[in-house]
Amino acid sequence: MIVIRPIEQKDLGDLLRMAQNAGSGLTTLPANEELLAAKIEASEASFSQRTDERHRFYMFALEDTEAGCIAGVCGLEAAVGLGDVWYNYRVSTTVNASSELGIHKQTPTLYLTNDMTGCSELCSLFLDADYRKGNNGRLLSKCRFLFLAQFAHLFSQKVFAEMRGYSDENGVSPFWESLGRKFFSLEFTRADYLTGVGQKSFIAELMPKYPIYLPFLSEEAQQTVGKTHDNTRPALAMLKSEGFNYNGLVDIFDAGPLVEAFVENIRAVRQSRLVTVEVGNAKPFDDTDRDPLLVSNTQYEDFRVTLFNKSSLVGKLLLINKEQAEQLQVNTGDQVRIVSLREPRLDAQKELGVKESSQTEFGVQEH
Amino acid sequence: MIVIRPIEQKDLGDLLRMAQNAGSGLTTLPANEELLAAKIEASEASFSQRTDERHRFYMFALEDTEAGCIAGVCGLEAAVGLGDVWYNYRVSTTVNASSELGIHKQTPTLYLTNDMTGCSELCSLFLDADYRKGNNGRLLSKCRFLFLAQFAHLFSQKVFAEMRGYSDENGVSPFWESLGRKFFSLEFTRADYLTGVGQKSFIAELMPKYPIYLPFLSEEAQQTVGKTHDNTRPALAMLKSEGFNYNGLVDIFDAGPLVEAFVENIRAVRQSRLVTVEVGNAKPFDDTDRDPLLVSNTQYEDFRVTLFNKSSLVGKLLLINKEQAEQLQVNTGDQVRIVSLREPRLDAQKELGVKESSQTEFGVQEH
Amino acid sequence: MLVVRPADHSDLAGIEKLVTSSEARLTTLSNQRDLLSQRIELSRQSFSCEKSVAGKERFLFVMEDFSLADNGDSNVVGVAGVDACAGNGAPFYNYRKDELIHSSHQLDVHNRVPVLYMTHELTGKTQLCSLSIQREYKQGNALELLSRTRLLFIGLFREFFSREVIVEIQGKHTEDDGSPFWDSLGRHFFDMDFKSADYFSAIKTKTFIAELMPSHPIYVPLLSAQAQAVMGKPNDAASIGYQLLLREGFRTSKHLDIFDGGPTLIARLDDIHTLKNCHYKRFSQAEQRPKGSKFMVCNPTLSDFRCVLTSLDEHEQTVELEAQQVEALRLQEDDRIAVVPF
Amino acid sequence: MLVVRPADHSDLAGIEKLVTSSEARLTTLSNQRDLLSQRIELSRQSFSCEKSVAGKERFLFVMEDFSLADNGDSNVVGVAGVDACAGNGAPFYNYRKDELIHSSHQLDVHNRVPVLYMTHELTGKTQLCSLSIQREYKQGNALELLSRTRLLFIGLFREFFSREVIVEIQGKHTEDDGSPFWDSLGRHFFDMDFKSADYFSAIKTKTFIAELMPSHPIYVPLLSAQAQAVMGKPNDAASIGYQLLLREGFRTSKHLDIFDGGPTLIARLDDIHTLKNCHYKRFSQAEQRPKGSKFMVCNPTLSDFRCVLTSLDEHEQTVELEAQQVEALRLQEDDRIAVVPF
Repeated sequence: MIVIRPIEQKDLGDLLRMAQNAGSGLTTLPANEELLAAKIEASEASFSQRTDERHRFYMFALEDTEAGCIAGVCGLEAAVGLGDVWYNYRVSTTVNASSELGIHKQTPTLYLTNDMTGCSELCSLFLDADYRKGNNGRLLSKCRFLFLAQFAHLFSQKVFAEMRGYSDENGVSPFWESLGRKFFSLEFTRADYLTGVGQKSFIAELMPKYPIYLPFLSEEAQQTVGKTHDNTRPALAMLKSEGFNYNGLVDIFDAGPLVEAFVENIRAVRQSRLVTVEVGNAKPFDDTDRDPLLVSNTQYEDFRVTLFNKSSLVGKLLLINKEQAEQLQVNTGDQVRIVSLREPRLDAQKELGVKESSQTEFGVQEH
Repeated sequence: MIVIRPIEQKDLGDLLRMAQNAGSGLTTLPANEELLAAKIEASEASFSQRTDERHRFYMFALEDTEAGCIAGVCGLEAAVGLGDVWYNYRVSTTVNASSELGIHKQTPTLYLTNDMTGCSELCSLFLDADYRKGNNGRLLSKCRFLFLAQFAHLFSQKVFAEMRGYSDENGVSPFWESLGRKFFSLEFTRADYLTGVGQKSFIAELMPKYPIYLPFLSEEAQQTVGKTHDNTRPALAMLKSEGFNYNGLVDIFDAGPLVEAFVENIRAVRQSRLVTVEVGNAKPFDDTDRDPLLVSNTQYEDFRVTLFNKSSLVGKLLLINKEQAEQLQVNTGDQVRIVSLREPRLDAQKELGVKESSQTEFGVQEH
Repeated sequence: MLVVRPADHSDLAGIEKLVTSSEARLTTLSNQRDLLSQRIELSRQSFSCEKSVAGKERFLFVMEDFSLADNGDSNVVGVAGVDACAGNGAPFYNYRKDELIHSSHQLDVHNRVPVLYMTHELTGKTQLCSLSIQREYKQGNALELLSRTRLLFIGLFREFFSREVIVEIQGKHTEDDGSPFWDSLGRHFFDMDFKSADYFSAIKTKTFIAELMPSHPIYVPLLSAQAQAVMGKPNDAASIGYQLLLREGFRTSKHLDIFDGGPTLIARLDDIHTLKNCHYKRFSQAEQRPKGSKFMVCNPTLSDFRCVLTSLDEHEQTVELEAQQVEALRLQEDDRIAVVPF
Repeated sequence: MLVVRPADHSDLAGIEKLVTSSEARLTTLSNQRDLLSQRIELSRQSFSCEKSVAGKERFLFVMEDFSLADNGDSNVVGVAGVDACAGNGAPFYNYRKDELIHSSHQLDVHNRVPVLYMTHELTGKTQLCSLSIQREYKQGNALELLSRTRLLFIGLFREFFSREVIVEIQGKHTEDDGSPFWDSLGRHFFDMDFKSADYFSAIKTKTFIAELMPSHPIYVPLLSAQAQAVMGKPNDAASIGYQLLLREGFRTSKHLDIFDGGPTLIARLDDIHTLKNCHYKRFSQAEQRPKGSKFMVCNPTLSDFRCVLTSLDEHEQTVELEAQQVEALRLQEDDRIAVVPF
């Protein structure tokens, strides 16, 4: 059975192995045992309420209870940029016009901004290649929305995710080559790594502070602003289908897009509701079901999420079996929060231009 | 009977009288006969498709057919900032932090931006004091949403309105006193007037171009950033109830908030639909109805909007009488676009925090 | 004999011919006849101290070669100007090249990043401008005489001028009159080629510059390699004049032309050799051709200002001048003259 | 007798006492004993040309009064420094006050708007710093001797120094050691009072300045009237030293201290009077007290550099010095001395 739970120190070995497989795109999951242990410790301190609310960092693990290992993780930051500084570029428009000469020229311009300061962040999503099938990817990513729905008071009104930016088949980011390299005098991967491990004062020291007129960058770099890495497109489509929007903010290193949503407007938050559990002889979950229910308990420290078939929901009751009750840590009469894993297909939505996310499976999404 | 129609040159006298009553808050409606005539001409050229699509400016008039005069106007700009330059300040956050010294300081910062360039604008709304009663205010303001819904291809995806900024009882804008005055060396009303009549090159010449750190302004000025004039609050509440949001952009002179929405997300656009007309002996509209239907024909050049009682809608038929048919310029079998004038009260909406707009009547709303 | 004197309306055709055929860029001197004519009139008003131009004097000099055959017109072979106040009442635009150090101990990175700031700080300083000379006169003494006569003039009438003098030198261009600096910078915002921008800047008010110029500082490392290479370098066509000014005590400043990135030279009046070495003498009519060291000699009155080259004995208090020279300088018996070694 | 000489470890207590009691702000000289000690060591290394400090020499001088009673310690009554390279390898921060003209023909508005740009352009220039003197010595010749000895030193050992010398002068403060400039500007971003910022800037690396300083240009008209009033004005406590440097040929530059808005003085080596008027002579032992004009006289060797005031006859090639002076200057028979009029 696949279940989502808070990560624990015993998962360190599994986590390290995953980080080593992840490569350089994942700023927030560096392959460094000490740092990963620190992240787990930060998550444990958050779930056990030892950390101040605004500085909490939650890490969820996808556990295969039969295999006895974790096969994926995802993170949720209560608020970014309160301890250190959170940077983005805002893609803005500069207009220069002279009516006398009949000239009207628009110039895209990048402004260094700290506007995401204080917002909550989805981050660190990684799923083992072997598990990139069925509903695992969606379960792992969307489990956080139920946590957000249940504990909204612990988060900012706005939540965002940074999507990995474009790089070519050799891992070269044209944006970095055309801008960052000239100021940082180091490789993209190293800059990315330092940021991931929280050593960010070099950004304040080396980053150009004045606005950057985009035409000064190479053609190629200009075209990658706000463009996501090919591998990240399915994840981006998934977030968009949940109501996330690109609003002109990009990563300062690779210009990958930042997508944001007000928590109350996220589909899985808005449509989620509480129902009561009844433990009995319900059938186990059939993972071939492409349209299951995402179900979480309502506990903070022992938060759990797993999937159920829609047929398990009968009126306002969710029928589950003993093993499921154990994994979810609930008993008959307890409340659970449920939501459809995917947005219900409605004609109305097609009209509004919302598309179902791509069928491609995804394993890495956020920076 | 009260009906909305495109403005015509014969309305110039009425319009001039209204502009003289409007005072200085209304940048886009200066009390200058020549300029008002030019605005009417621009509107006529737009409705008759003599102007290029992106440069069209539509002005709608509220006509009292019994009194034989117009008593209100409102405007709709297809796209701002394409001929001249459109300025706003963006309220952004600058974070300076030193972990070594344990300092973390957030500084609100104003960036001069042209980011609204190309967006459509709601503007120039003015209603005679005598007519500020019943549903007139809402009719006049919201008639534009049906025009947007019917002719969406002629507008930007995003539409916005600038709300008049805060000024005290003596008409003094603390924001202007603390910033604009120091650079423009002229009175607020004069700067406002020049902008209204399209003479904007002085902005490029005199405006400070570098970002402004808000703490450099007076306490009072800082507090008025994004704050609307008392008289404009009902209008702001109305737009918010239609789905407009403040997203950090403010007026460069008085720091009044700009509210924006994607056209497809505006309540009155999203909920509007087409029904068929049947002309018969329907009862005339009863203006004591607080929850009527907003109804427009589907014609571009002869666009008309008026109000009907909900009882006029029977299934997919709108039953109207001859006078109404004449005013709307429709016949039996024609399609009309309808939407509830106010958002239907639903429990669900209360949960999401959407509030009905204030009951106060409003006459002036946009800059 | 070469004489440098105030321009007059009768010089219009000659100046026009010069400007049209000039290989160097002359932003400050239009090739449009009516604008040229206005400019000459402004110069006349400046030399006659008219109230209307007070504080914005624009002096225009021509160099005439008396040895050329009389063709009815004046024999103008060079033209040069002095603006009392750069910008002439409007803002005077420059880039100022500053340097920021982006340094990180942690990474052991220490980058000196040049940045261009738009500035008007040279506005109001006295500016040498509009120098143009016939190609055949470029190699000899003529260019130096023409250019330095302006300095002598400034020294004699300091009350009109600021304490510092600037000169904008034409930047490096491509063979087809393009500018690598412009192509990498201004073109993005002005949406026109260099020639057009150059043309408009000569004939329009500065409003269009305020409207079209990028307002934020420019990081030099983001400009093209070609643009970076030409920044602050004088055009070959301007190099003789450039060299001459360096010898006069001018230094390169941190200011660049906003269009072509050409350098700006600056000098305090007190440091300019021509000003330091200028002194007054008396003259007498010479019996024969004067001998001695080469000197510039001028009529030091504002309205009759004239300058020629001559030879003289620097130890004598009285300078012998030929009749032709006395006439060219419009000197009366007992007039003082000002001289400076050439 | 006053002698200016390189600081040594034995001066630590004396310097500490001076710095602690100083009424003037001394960013470049900490009052922490271990940092002071490091600074003295650095100076020793600089005077002995150690490789480790090459290019970042920091020379520290003390002034000793030999006429004071021997108290066991050195009788340090003044201290002053020269940094070969401002910033000493790290960025050196200044505001540079530039001017933009906001001008509209249409409205007939013509505003000159001063703007402060952060700059590092003075980084690497030679800097006079750390001047502090006992209150009783301030009014006489002592301050001038101490300050100008550094200039003499720079002139004698130009190979260590840049072509221009700068001095940051303490800005105007309030009676309670606050700074109106700081309160209107830096305080918003550094989130601390002036004293703290001043303290940290003396003992920390520049990283915190890079992290906390506002990066965008500052419009002066938005600063408080008090801040604008003190910009570029020297503190009363620094005014004697300020005046002295102006007399030496220094000029005020467009640079301001980022903390208190105090002025910066700058001079090309060639323009500094002490350097221009310095020349070498021989000395002989005097039989009686020397007479003549007042001169500074020094031992012009790096390791034994010493300077005192004396009287001498400027027409004589050989200067008579008293035995006490010869000893204080550590001169050997036949040594050259350098002299400059006081």
